[in-house]
Amino acid sequence: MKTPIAHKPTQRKQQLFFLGMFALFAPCLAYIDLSYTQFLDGVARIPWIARTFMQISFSELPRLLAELLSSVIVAFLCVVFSVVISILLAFVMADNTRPNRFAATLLRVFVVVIRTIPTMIWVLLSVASMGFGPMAGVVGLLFPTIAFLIKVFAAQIDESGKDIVEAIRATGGTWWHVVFNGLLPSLMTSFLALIAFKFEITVAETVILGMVGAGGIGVLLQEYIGYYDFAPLAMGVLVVFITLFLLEMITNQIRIRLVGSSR
Amino acid sequence: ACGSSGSAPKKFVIAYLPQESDEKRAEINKDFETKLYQQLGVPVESFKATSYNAAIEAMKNSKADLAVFGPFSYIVAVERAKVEPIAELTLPAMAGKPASVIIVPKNSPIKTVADLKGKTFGFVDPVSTTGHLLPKAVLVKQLGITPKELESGFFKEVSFAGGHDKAVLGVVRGQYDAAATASMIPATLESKGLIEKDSYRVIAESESLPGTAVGIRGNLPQDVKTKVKDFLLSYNYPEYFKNAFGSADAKFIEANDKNYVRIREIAKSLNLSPEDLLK
Amino acid sequence: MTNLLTIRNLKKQYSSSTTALDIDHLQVKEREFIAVIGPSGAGKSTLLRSINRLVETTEGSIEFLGCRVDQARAKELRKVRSQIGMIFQHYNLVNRLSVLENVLHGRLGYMSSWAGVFNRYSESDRQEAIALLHKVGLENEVYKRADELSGGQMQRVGVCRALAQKPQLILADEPIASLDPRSSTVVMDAIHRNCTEQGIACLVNLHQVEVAKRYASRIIGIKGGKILFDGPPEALTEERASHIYEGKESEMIEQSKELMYA
Amino acid sequence: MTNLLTIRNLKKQYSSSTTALDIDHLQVKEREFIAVIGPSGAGKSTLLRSINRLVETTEGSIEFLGCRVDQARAKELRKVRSQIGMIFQHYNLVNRLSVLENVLHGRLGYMSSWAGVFNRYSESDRQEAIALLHKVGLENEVYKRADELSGGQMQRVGVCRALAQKPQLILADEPIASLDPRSSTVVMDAIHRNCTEQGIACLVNLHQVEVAKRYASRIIGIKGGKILFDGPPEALTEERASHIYEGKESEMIEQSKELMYA
Amino acid sequence: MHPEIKLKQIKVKRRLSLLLFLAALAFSIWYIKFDFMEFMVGIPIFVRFLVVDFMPPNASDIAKYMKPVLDTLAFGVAATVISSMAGLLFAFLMANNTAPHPALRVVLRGIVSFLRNVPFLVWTSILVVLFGVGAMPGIFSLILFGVAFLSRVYAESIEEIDKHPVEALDAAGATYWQKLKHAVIPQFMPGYISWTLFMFEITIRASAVLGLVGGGGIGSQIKQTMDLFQYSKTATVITIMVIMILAVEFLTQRIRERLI
Ligand SMILES: Nc1ncnc2c1ncn2[C@@H]1O[C@H](COP(=O)(O)OP(=O)(O)OP(=O)(O)O)[C@@H](O)[C@H]1O
Ligand SMILES: Nc1ncnc2c1ncn2[C@@H]1O[C@H](COP(=O)(O)OP(=O)(O)OP(=O)(O)O)[C@@H](O)[C@H]1O
Ligand SMILES: [Mg+2]
Ligand SMILES: [Mg+2]
Repeated sequence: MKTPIAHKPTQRKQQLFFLGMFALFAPCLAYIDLSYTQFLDGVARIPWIARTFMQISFSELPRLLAELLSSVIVAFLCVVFSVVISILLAFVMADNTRPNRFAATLLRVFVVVIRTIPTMIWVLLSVASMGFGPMAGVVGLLFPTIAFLIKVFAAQIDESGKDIVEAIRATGGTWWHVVFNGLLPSLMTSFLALIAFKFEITVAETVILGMVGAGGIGVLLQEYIGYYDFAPLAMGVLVVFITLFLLEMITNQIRIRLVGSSR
Repeated sequence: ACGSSGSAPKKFVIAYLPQESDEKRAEINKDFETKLYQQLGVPVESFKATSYNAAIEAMKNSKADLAVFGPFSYIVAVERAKVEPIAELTLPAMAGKPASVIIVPKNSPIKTVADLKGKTFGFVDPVSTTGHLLPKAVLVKQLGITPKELESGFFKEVSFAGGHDKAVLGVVRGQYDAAATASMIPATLESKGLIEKDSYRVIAESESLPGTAVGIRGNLPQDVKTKVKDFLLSYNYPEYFKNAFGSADAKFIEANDKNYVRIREIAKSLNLSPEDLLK
Repeated sequence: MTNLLTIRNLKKQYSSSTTALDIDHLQVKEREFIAVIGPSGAGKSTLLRSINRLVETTEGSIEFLGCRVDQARAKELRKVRSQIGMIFQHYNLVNRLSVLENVLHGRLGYMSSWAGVFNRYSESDRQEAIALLHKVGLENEVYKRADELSGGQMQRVGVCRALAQKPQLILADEPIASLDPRSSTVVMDAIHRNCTEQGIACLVNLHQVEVAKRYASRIIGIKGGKILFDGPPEALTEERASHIYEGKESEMIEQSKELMYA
Repeated sequence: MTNLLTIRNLKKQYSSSTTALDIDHLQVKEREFIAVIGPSGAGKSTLLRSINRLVETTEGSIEFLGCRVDQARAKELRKVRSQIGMIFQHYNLVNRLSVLENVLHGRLGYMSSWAGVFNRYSESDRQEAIALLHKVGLENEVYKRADELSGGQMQRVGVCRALAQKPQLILADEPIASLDPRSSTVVMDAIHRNCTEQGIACLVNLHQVEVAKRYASRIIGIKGGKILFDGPPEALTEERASHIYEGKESEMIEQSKELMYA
Repeated sequence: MHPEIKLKQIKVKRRLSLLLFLAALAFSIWYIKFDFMEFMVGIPIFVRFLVVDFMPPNASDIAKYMKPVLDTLAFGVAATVISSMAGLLFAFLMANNTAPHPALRVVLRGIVSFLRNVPFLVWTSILVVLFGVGAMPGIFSLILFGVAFLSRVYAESIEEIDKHPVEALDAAGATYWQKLKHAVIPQFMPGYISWTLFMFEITIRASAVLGLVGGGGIGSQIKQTMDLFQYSKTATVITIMVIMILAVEFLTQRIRERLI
């Protein structure tokens, strides 16, 4: 036996993690029961599908762009409405500004539950209740977006500490003064950065909204997929990729400008 | 979208449901909307719904006024959203042909439906007429067993593929021993190059279906209903039918709810009647 | 001279085990300039914050100009607070607003929620705020953003904010603890001069006994939440001062020992 | 005594405008303990890092034990580096590994890639590493995690890592700049004692002239990348030392002025 | 610049941004024919739908939902483990302090960005064509998504590690692999564990969505019950899903606290 060299607790924890990971992995893989031949057959078809995708077609571009615009607009409106609603609620929920403990706790529970249900399910539900179209998209997205914003805004408010709250309180200012004269001005930039970040995510979400029935470019993608029209699908995928990529770059820049970090 | 029940709507919204039989729809021809607009005097909009319950809920909530249904979704819509039949769309090309088929891979040992015992089977979707209702009825009839028996223990495993194309792909790619689908789907996929020629074999066919139902929101004012009905029955622009329903010689004819009695029977026998679902 | 503030049997417990503050009787008269000294954790901040109820007290009464602060309802409390200015160790300015806006925050206590939110400060408020800034030597900083200032300048803004309230009493919680000696002098001068000129009473927490002696008309020494000394600066002998800080020093020696062996 | 290191006409430019280092000639002999002093930005770090090529030089030659470091290929360079230990201002330990593993990193230069990756340190390496740790007073810290140590302890681990290399030369870049006086002494003692005992030459960058004088057998003064002084500690008069730091001090005065008026 | 003038300029800038924003808002409302009345009516309809049609949850089929739950968890584990392995490889090739070649780095970043920015529901559909139906296309699209996500965040964690210890190993004559093993990986470990656990949370959510487009798991139960208008059953399924997700989040949080 050689002299041991490692820091035992750290080493053991890491080993435990990997052990647990693979101990779970093996039975899960067995349970899912993936077929080897299915896999090989599928892989063999990759060159064929790649070739099909190469026949990219521009004929659908105008339609794609028009629908893309409405996807982006749905995201935009949704974020705008959500910001309006969530900003005040965030101050109700944050520990250092909550006017009432009970309301804050209630809100917290709501936010957790709403956030736990994936966005797509919300949209599916709103589509089922309101019918198709961008309106259902906006309403469906509203809930998870509001919950997300309340959460991150409140975290940001908590982080800003008690200093300003106390300063305004000490002058005899009201809750509204604390929020609007004290905290909002100092939190504005970080809020804007968060909003930009959420907008980026929301656009990515609205792009696929159409796939569960709300409007936008997703409807077209779903249609191409449904009819196996790979040429326009390739174009659609490209359009989506370029849009989301550019958006990511832009919002990153905005965030760096506003708060000096990309995340 | 629309005013409350009884009053004249401010705009008229048409929903096209996902058709089980349709070819690719290019942008639906605006001619139909324009002419209907001239008839009604209010703006006409149309939507393609991706799920039929969204369309039905929309009609229930007065957010859509007219919809082109599949047979099963029509009988559900009548029940859930108080939809009234107003016309029927006939596709002469489809008349008298089997609506759905049960297929197996080309070189499968399965020859008859009886051979399906203990195999894996793929339906399309629980609410699909041609991908679930009709084929199930075929199986029940040809095997001479009850739906209950069919569901419990006849097959090794039953899955819902989530789409006609997926059911066919499941058979051809080897995940299902057999699957049910609308009758023209395999040929379509073949022509797209997604499956090889002759990679499947049909072992059973269903009866044919009545035409596609066109339903209108029941609580619209009577004069609107009449206007729309007159318009539909006189409408004859082949380009529209070609784009919207894949067949230029399709046309709207007088509605006849009796045509759907058979579907109702089938649904009832399979415990999928609207009353069962909406209870 | 009339009484501004009367504290009786005041107790504050953060947790059931420790009593942070335990004061039998304390009166503050008009125009007094009182320095509160004591070791860290003595309860100085707790005392000041109890007075305008930034912390809720556990028992006892606090009476400010005839109003029971400890029992006041929201509206009364707001009124009391608007009459008491407060200066903080870390200035507590809103960084992204202009210096002038920060000073004008001192007027919020006199405005409706609505008027405050929409910045409807009266023209005379604005002029007075600017005048205050001139008085403390910030005439060139009026429209700068608060975070562009140095610490000493920020604290002078804090002083102006308190003065803008036209208060009867100013509470200053270690206003110079984060400042270099030079800025400390400037800030303490500004507080002292303005309070004296305008007849404002002042309670100021200080760490440095010399500074307390230089400015105060009365010194209160606190330790363990109790008042150990209360009298004119002259009465605070070396011995008495070191008594107040006693436990503290031995503690500091302990700490530096730990550091050495670390 | 033989020459370990010979530097000729060494130039280093980070950008075209400024020359960070410009040394005509510098020799280091066996067993020399050389302190390099000079103001901030003089080029001390650049000099040390050029020697084991952590920075690439712009022109000139560096010869270590007959090998041209500046022209060495990857494999030669690895060999040279394994013979030169290095000690860093911020210790540069791997925080989440044990103290012992950090010391054993000094052996990696002598092992195949493979053996190193799989921790195949020989038993004698392990024993020697532990012995080194005992020698610097870390016998109780062998199996602690590096981030559990104090600064002085961390630097002693850094020293052990360098010694584990059994080097001919140790480069130490301000090894005590982040330490309190007590720990500084412990660390400098450890470096000096071990180098002397094992006959290792040492080049150590230092900020404090007194420390340099106490330990070094030779002192090199650098300013603006050039050697201004090179001789025994006795020859470094007050005047000469202040000449080396001259520009720097006036600069510091400038800075503090700015602070005053800020 | 005089502060007063600067203040004015900021004010003008603010006004302009506000104006721009309002213009964008107006355009948006016009472009998608956003009807505010419809919107205001829509929200109560939605809420009523959730309350009237969904309540009370019908738990009669609860045994039937256990298999989809298991499926979802198994999908999550398998996809997370596989994508964490692939992501690890990509990340080391991508991070600027460990990449063996800058060109490779750029190419990989491009690929990963492409994988990430094409919606994974689109990938699922393409994978169905390749592999047919069943678990495979769903799992593979989760993996594609996971690899894209993890290789990016792993690479960022690797880039964030303290470079000083790496330099120390350099100075001791260590090779590339030795530096990786002894300086990079130990420091990257907390980031790796934390992100991998996070990935597990995401895959659980994602596989719920996957079911909506026929990918199996708990999501397909949502779709099926809704298609059959059995909304009270949908409520049960959603409740089960919420509990599952919260449980997973709770668990990963515990593990994270313990291990890091
Ligand atoms: N929010 C709090 N929660 C719990 N205990 C507190 C809190 N604030 C203060 N204390 C405790 O109350 C006691 C008095 O604290 P206080 O801050 O009033 O002292 P201080 O004299 O202002 O000290 P310093 O000079 O450090 O500011 C201390 O023991 C402190 O630990
Ligand atoms: N990576 C770099 N890029 C550009 N310039 C550098 C870099 N490193 C050092 N320099 C410059 O080279 C010159 C010498 O720097 P060096 O770090 O060698 O000085 P030093 O004597 O070690 O200073 P200190 O005592 O502050 O560590 C300085 O002018 C410095 O600004
Ligand atoms: Mg205090
Ligand atoms: Mg240096």
